Amino acid sequence: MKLVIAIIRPDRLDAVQSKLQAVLDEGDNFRLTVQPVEGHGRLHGEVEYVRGVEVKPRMVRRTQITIAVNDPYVERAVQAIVEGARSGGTGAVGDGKIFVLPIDDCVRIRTGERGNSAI
Amino acid sequence: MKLVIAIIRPDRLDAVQSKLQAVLDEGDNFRLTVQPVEGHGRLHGEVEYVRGVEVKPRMVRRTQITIAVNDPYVERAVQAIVEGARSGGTGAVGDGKIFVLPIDDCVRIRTGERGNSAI
Amino acid sequence: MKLVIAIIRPDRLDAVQSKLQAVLDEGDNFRLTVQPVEGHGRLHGEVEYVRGVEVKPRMVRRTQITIAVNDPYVERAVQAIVEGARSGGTGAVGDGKIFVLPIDDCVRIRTGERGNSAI
Amino acid sequence: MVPGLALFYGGMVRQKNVLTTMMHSFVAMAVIGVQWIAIGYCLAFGQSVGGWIGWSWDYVLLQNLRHTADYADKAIPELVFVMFQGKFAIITPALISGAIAERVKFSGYVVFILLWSTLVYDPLAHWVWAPEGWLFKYGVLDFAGGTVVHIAAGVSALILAALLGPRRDYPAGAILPSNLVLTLTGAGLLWFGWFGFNAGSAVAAEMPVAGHIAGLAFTTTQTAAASAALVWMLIEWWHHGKPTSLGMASGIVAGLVAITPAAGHVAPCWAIVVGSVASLACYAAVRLKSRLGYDDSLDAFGVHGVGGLWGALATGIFCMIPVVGLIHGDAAQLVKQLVGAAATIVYCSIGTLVIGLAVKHTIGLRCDDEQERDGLDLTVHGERGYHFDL
Amino acid sequence: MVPGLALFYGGMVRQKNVLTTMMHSFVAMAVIGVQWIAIGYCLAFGQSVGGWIGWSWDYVLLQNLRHTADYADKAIPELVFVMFQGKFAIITPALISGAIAERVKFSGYVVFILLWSTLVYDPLAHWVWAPEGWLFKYGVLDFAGGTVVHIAAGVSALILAALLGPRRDYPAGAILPSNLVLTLTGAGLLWFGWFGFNAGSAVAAEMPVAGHIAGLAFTTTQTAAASAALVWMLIEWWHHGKPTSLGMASGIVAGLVAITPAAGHVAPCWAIVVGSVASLACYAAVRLKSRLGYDDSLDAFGVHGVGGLWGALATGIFCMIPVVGLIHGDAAQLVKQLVGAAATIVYCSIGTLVIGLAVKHTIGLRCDDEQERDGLDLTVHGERGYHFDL
Amino acid sequence: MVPGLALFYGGMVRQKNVLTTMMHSFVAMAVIGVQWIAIGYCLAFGQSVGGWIGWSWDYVLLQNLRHTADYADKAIPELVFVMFQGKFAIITPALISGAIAERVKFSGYVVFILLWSTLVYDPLAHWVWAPEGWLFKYGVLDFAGGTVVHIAAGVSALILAALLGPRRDYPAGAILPSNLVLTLTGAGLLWFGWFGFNAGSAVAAEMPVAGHIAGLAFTTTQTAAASAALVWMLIEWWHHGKPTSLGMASGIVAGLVAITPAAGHVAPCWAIVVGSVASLACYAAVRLKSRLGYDDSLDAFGVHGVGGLWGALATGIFCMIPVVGLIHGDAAQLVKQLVGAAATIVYCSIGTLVIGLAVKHTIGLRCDDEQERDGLDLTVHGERGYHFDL
Ligand SMILES: Nc1ncnc2c1ncn2[C@@H]1O[C@H](COP(=O)(O)OP(=O)(O)O)[C@@H](O)[C@H]1O
Ligand SMILES: Nc1ncnc2c1ncn2[C@@H]1O[C@H](COP(=O)(O)OP(=O)(O)O)[C@@H](O)[C@H]1O
Ligand SMILES: Nc1ncnc2c1ncn2[C@@H]1O[C@H](COP(=O)(O)OP(=O)(O)O)[C@@H](O)[C@H]1O
Repeated sequence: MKLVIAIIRPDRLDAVQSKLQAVLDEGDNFRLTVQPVEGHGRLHGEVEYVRGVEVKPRMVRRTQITIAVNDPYVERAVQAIVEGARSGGTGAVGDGKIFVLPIDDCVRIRTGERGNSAI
Repeated sequence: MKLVIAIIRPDRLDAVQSKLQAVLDEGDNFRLTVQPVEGHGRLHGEVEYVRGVEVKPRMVRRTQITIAVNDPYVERAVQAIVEGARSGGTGAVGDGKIFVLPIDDCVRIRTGERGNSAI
Repeated sequence: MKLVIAIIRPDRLDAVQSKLQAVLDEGDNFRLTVQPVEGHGRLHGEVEYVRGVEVKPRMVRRTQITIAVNDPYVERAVQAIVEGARSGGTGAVGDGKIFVLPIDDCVRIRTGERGNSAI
Repeated sequence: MVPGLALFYGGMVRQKNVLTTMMHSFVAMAVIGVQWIAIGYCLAFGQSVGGWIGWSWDYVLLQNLRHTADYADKAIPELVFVMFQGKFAIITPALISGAIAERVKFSGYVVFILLWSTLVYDPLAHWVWAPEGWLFKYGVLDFAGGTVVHIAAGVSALILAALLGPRRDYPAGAILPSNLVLTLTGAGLLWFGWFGFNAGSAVAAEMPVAGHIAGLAFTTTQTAAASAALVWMLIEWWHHGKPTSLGMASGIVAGLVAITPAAGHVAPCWAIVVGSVASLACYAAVRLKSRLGYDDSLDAFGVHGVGGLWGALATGIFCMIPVVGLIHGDAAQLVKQLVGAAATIVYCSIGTLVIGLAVKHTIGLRCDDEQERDGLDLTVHGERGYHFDL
Repeated sequence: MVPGLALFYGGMVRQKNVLTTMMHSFVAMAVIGVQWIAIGYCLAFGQSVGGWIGWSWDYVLLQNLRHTADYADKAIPELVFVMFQGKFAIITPALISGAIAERVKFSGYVVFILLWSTLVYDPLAHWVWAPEGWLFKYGVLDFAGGTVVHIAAGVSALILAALLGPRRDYPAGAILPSNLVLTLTGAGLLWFGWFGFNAGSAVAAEMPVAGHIAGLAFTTTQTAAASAALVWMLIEWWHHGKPTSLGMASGIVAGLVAITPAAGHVAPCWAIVVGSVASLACYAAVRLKSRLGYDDSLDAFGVHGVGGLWGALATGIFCMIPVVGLIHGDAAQLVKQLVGAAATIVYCSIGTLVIGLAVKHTIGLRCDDEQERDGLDLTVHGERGYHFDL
Repeated sequence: MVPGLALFYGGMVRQKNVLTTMMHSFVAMAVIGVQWIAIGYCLAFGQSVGGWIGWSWDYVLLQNLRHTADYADKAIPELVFVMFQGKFAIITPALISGAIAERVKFSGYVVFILLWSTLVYDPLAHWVWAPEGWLFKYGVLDFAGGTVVHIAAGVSALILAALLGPRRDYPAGAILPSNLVLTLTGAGLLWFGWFGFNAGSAVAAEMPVAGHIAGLAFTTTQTAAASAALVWMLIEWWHHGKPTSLGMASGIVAGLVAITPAAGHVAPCWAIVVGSVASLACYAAVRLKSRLGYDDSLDAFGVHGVGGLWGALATGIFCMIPVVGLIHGDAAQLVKQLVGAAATIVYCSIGTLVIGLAVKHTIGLRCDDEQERDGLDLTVHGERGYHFDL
């Protein structure tokens, strides 16, 4: 089991969701968790001004997607996110990152199921 | 050391906290970090309307809890969360998930302590 | 590759960023993701009152920083965060924690690069 | 006023219920806005039937009310009077909504306020404000609605809160106001709007000195609100060391409520006392709630009921125009005020109980447990208050 | 009014565009506020040139308008009239901004409204409201701007939306209002401000009964807004089961728009019909948009254009003062209203098209795609609406 | 006004201090609201003691001020005058709070404004506005508070900011406004409320033409605000390419401040100049702050001090009623204005310094470092502005 964490542009969320749906939905919908984040990579964001003074923290707003998947699905999920999240044909600086982390265990709260079947 | 990440219903936070308190607090309170997330699993959320038009993103609001614990406490913490987060006696779709991730190291910023004692 | 997750006081963010800049920036800026969280450790936060009644959830607001780095940079990043985030000379309860998690893989969305060079 | 109340209440509930709570005020504007034109004004200010209720076919839908008519012997167009009174008719049921916020069924609420306004408010307004109303003729003073608006709303709110039962998370979970900035803004708008209510009510006083009575009402309103805000803040400072902004806002409203019946009847220096005691009384009432265990979500009773009651009595104690009160040596007016308040309490209690039970057993008064859990905005209105960045 | 509109619109857009959307209203206040003093008033209410346009050198910069002058034969200072009319001149272009929100280029917008106000609005105001204007003399009734303000803004909004094309995320991605609390608050402020507009316009009516006409306008305004809010809510309840707060707010505005031209001309009971039909018509128009595929972001046409058109006709149907309308047996006024509406539609369409194209091909009317993606607040104004805790 | 100011300021601070900042305005309403009735009015408008201060036992607690009395020889009830003047007394200390936001100790602030209002504001109001005041008799013109309100508040703000020292994160860390939507809304409400202040002040002008002077004040106020907003926007556009909404809001306020002393004295076309120069001057002042290094958190001095000073001089330059100013060939009034401004600056500086030091060394003027770090809302008031979903 892996935890796939992707940081993408907010406006690509819809596209990413459709792509993920295509590869992950096996009849009972697919699962994902989303939250807003800010950050910077090479891309720094616009300057903000307060009464004529330039202020520092040039962050960009991004959306973080978290999906826990079983091993056979990891590659598909990653590809789907890359396709959905890349801007235009060639991508642009600021399109974001995907991190894949190992998961030791997973529990479905409703039933108490553990492991692969709970994901 | 493990990082226990749980995604629960917002209204179960109080209950989860009490259960965790019972198993984790050893005199110096227990530690946790909370943040709001949105998501969907099998449960999709209500439709939203804007001037008569049904709009798509049917997310539900959830609360994410993060607790770093030493290995002996993992199982207790997981059980406590399951008990606190399950709705009613039998649970309902949408009750959420728990993911357990490995941690390589932990640092207490105040003292610079590392490892198990810092958690 | 490691994922360094730090939970710090909101007012230390600027200091942490400068310290990180010093050790991580190799000409193309360094990368980080930030999000607001609440939590409690030993420090519990102030009581809140609603029309004369003391209400319970004594959380403190904290800022969570996430940085993915290649192995040689982990120690430097951790040290930089500790230095930037510690209050005063000796630190104070509530200064926060750093967790280091293993990462299996990393993808740069724009180019599709994988692994160490994508971080 | 109504948007002010919507903000005041809307800021005090949890985020998942902000829109439904604001809707409670807006829907009162929509429903009672139409009802008042249709039959409300007619029931309240039509030809009196024995001092108990008004009725004139001409007034139904205001059909034969010529726009050139003036109200009674005053120099204001009757339509302006209709509208002015309509604002009171609208705000009163909206005030009640505070007690039942975060769990009332929206459709049940709409039907309830329509019935309540027609069967409870309109007669009451007739009793107290119509020239032939029995309490008016008896001599009860209610300058701008302390009895008709605030006691009525507060008492009805209490009954309704009891009928509904407490919220699922009360008091176990902590229920924190989601946006006190709204609440403070709402309190500010209410303060401003209240001047219109209280100074505007001077019109109903003797004509030749109208401008002066309006000036008096303006002064006492401002003074009572300021004193009450100050005192509530000091109480909190002394009691738990933290003067809260919700306390400030509550003090403002408590002071405004208490001065309402007295505004054009008392001297400015007594308005300080009226306001200060209002905060003491309301603070005590609000604290008592947690002991008694009923769940008046936003303290509609604690602030409007208790503040209104104190105001009604205070009018009898401190009044000097047109009659003198207790402190000037005459207890008669205080007795009248007591009778007025008692009649209002009894009538509203019974009326609310009957209508409340009727609605409860037909349409239902309380939302589903799932709706309450997930928030009424999303489940009932198909919306969320805020969609901040994702 | 203008802050009310800023909130109403600002709450409906996505978080990344809230400030720019509010700025659309505020910048209208800044730009047209100066333009009106400089030449706007002069063009609208100066000496008439054949009923088509006004002009008097004395009025440029109000230079030779003495502050002791009264307006025409009314008992109000002319400067007060200048200011009162200025508020209409300011709000009209601000209303248009709703159709082009979230993608218009800020500099292009500023130039557009300056030109549009000068070349389209000012002449139109002259036609309909100046004593020598040709539509005024022909007998078109427009009490407080149904034609001049709402039809004009609505039609121009539609043309401009078509010129700009839809937003990059429309309709594929879901575009959700970011802060309905603002929108509801804005609707409340608009309701309140509208009383000023409509009751204030009574001044332009016959002098001796001004107070009564104002009372009438007040009553019909309130009644139409309440009815429309109620009906929009009921439509939604019936249509998809969820009475939304945005629907409530939209109904309020639709009712206010529709009653605007009729406010001092119809009886209160007919105001119920005017308001109710307004909600039906506007709801249908708003739904139709999704079918037709143009992107009028905040439904400036659907609410102001359609509501204004219905109001203009309704005035001809229901009016009783100073002339009688269709339901009282005379179709003549309805014909006049049709002519007035048609002239406005034709003139505004052509004017907006010409100015819009001119701006489009010089300064540009639409922002960059990157700016649209990242939000105009940050990229154009160098700010974010909210900096909540990090 | 006061809620408008609360929003204007509240939106500019960081989220952790939004409530305490709004409380600064509300608590002024509470404290000065009572003080004004108790002795403030008496000190400002009681029987003059040599033109320096007023006093009449009858006015203490307004005890022997009959509600039927009119003010001086005007046709308005004296109580209305008391209330109207009270609004100025309340807003002035609230304006000061902008300079010391995010670090002032709440209890120290409350005591400071009480003393300041009594010892600085009330005498000053007497000098300038009481018929026997020495500056009034000398002929200084201050239509609606440019000197008494804005110069006084601005100068005192500067002194106090210096006494307190800069915020712990200034200027190192970036301090961003947390909610510009509030600030814009507040600016809109201020604009609206200012009409009341400036047009209402016409009452103090000659009676027979009061309506016309009010109309003039209304026009100049609107025109100056619009011009200033426009100019501030253009400066920013030219200076760094981003016309900000905070700039728009600041321009509005700068224009309103500058026209305040001149409102009923200058012609509308000169109001354009007054407003435009106000934005230039205030923008320069605000930019200078970063160079000089003092921390006037929300630019109370930069906007109110500088704008008020410019307004006072502008009155001497452009006035035409009741005396003519520099541009009409007479420098005498400009000299008087300079004297008035200088006297105000000197008196306020000394007064604020003395009171500020006294409070600093007793109760304390600055909060703990920990409170400042964690936010005053939570640590002092036991609340948070927003509890959004968790
Ligand atoms: N190594 C990293 N650690 C943490 N966050 C990162 C990292 N790399 C990228 N991010 C997040 O992803 C967002 C987009 O990154 P991006 O600018 O596309 O990176 P790059 O500069 O590699 O193209 C950043 O704003 C940041 O929030
Ligand atoms: N595999 C997963 N990956 C990411 N988030 C998940 C996953 N499973 C569940 N979640 C999160 O938990 C929430 C509740 O899930 P739930 O509906 O209970 O899942 P299930 O359909 O398995 O019952 C979802 O809204 C989502 O935010
Ligand atoms: N073991 C943990 N698991 C999750 N969150 C933690 C943990 N320890 C600390 N935190 C987070 O860090 C914040 C600061 O912790 P702190 O009070 O400094 O810890 P300590 O009590 O060890 O000094 C807490 O509010 C909480 O959000």
